[in-house]
Amino acid sequence: MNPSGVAEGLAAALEALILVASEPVTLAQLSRAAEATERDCELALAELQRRYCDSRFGIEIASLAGGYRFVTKARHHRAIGRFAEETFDVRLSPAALETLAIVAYQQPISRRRVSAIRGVNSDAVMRMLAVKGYIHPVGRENSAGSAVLFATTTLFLERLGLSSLADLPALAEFEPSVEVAESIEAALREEA
Amino acid sequence: MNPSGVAEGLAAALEALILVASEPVTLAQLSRAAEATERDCELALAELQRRYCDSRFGIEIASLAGGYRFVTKARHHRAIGRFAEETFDVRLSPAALETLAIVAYQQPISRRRVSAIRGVNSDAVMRMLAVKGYIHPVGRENSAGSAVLFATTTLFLERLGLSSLADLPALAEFEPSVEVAESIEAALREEA
Amino acid sequence: MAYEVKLDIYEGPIGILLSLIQARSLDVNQISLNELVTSFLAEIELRRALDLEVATEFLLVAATLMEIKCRRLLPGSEDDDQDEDDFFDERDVLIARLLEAKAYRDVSAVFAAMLEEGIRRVGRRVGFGPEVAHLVPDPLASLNAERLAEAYVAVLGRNEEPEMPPTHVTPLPRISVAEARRRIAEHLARTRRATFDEVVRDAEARLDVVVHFLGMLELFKLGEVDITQALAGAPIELRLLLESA
Repeated sequence: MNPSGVAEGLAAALEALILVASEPVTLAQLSRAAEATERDCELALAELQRRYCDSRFGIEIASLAGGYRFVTKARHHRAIGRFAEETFDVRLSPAALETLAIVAYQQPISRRRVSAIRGVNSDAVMRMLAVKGYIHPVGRENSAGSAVLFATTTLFLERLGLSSLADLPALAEFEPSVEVAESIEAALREEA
Repeated sequence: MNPSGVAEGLAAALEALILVASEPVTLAQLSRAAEATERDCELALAELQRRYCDSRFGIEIASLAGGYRFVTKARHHRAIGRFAEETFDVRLSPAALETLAIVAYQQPISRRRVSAIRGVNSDAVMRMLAVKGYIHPVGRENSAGSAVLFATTTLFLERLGLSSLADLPALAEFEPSVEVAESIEAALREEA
Repeated sequence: MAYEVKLDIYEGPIGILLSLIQARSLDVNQISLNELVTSFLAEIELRRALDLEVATEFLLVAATLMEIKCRRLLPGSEDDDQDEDDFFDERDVLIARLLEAKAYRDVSAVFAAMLEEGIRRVGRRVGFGPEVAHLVPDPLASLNAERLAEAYVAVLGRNEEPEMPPTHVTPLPRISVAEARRRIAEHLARTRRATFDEVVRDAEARLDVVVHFLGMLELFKLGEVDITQALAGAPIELRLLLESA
C-alpha cells in the first residue's frame, strides 16, 4: 500500500471509531484502537474534518470536550427538532442555569455548598441536572458518608460547544462592577 | 436554487437525521422530518448511499430492518474491537447491573425514568444493554413522539436461567438492612 | 407596586432580593428600601407553602433586611458599638452574597446562549450498532438473579436519602405587615394604650415579632400612633392618636 493509501485507510478507520463512540473520543484512544501514532492520527483527522466541511454533508466531525465526535450541522436543527425522538430539549430554567454555572466554576462541589451559594435548597435542581446528564457525582468530600461531590460531564462541555473547562468564560469578567456593587449597597442603605 | 441544489440540501438533512437516530429511520419518518416527499427522499438517499460506498469512507448508510442507519464498514472491526475492549471496562458493570435491575422490575420503562431512579443519566448504559440484547424497545409511552419504553428480552431470561419474569426474586427478601436504615437516620441527625 | 418582576420559584431569597434590586436599579435614585422590604415580604407571602429549608433562608434574609430597615427608621437608637458592628457585618455579608449571586446569574445567561447554539449541532449518542455488537464485551458476565435483585434494592435505598432534610423548623411569619398593623390598631382601639410586649404576647415566632414591630413603625409613620420609649431596652409604649375607621 502506498503512503497515501495508508493515510486513507487510517482516516476511514478513525471515522468508523468516531461513529461507534457515544462520547467524544480522545486522540489517545483513537491512536491505540487504530494502532497508529498520534501524529498520523492527527493528520488523518484533519483530512477527515476538512472533508466534512463541504456543504454537501449534513454532518461533521467536531472537536469537543477534549475529543472528536460526529455532530449534525447547525442548519439541520429544525428537521431534527421535528424528528425529536426523546426530544433534544435542553432549555434550562434560570435556576438550573445558575446552578450549572456554580457547579461549572466550583467543581467538585457538594449539593449543600451549591445551596449555600444560591441561598436556596438546590437539591432538586442538582438532581435534575444529573438526570439530564449535565453533572455527575465524582466522589465524596472526605470519606464514605460525607457529602457527594459533583462535577460537570462531557455532555455539558459538548452542549456548550467547549473543548475543555479551561474554555469557560472567565468568571472574573462577570464580577459585578463597582457601580453595581454601589447600587446594591445604596438599595440597602436608602432610608425608607 | 436549482433542482440539484434542493436535492443536495435534502440529502444533507437526511444524513443528519440518520446520524442522530438511535433506531433505523423509516422513509416515512425521514419524509416528515425533512418536509419532502418520500420520492424525493428516496432519490436523495440513493445518492447518499452511493457516496459512502467509496472506500475512502469507513462508514456507510445501510438499509435494514425497514429503515436507514449508519454502520461501520467490516474491515474496521478489529480496530473497533480494540476500542470496545478499552471502553467497556469493569467500571461499567455496576451501572449496567443497576440499570438492568430497574428495567427488569419496572418494565416497560423509559430511559428518562431509569435515569430519574438512578439519579444519573443512564442513556448510554441503556443503549449498551440494548446492543447486547438484554433489553429492547417495546412501544411508546402514549403516542408517536413520546418516550420509548424498554423491557427485558428472552435473552435476559435465558442468561439468568429464569423461565419467566415471575421467577425474579421477590423483593421483600431484600428489604434495606438495619445498617442501611441506620445510616439514613444518621444522615438525618447530622443535618439537624 | 409598579414593578413586574418574574420570579422563579426556585430562586430563593437571595435571588429574589437580587431580582427586586435589579428591577429597581434602572433608576437608582428611586430605590426605596421600604418598597424593597414590602415586595420581599410579599414574595414571602407567596412562598408560604414552600419547604422549610427555603423558609429558613427567607427568614434570615428577611431578618437582615428588616434590621436594616429598622435602623434606618430609628437613626438615633443608642445601641452599643458591638451591636452596630454586628449589624454592619450582617449587611456586608448580605451584600457580598448578592454580588456573588449576581456574577453567577450573569454568567448563566452566557451559558444559556451557548446552549442555544449547542443544541443546533446534535451529537451522535447511538454508540455501537448491531453490526459490531458482538465486539462489545459482555458487561454482565457474572449476572445472576440474586445480584440483580440486590442491585435493585440498593438503587431504591439510595433514592430514599432525603433530598430536603427537615433541618430547621422555624415557621414563616404567619401574618403580613399589613395584617400586623391592623391587629395593633385593633388592639389599641380597645385599650388606647399598650406596650409593644402586650401587642406581641401571642406571637409564636421571632419573625412574627419583627413583623409586628414593622407594623408598629408604619402606624407611627401614618400618624395613627405615638411611640415612646424611656430608655433603650425599656418597654415600648404605644398610644392611639386617631380612631381608625
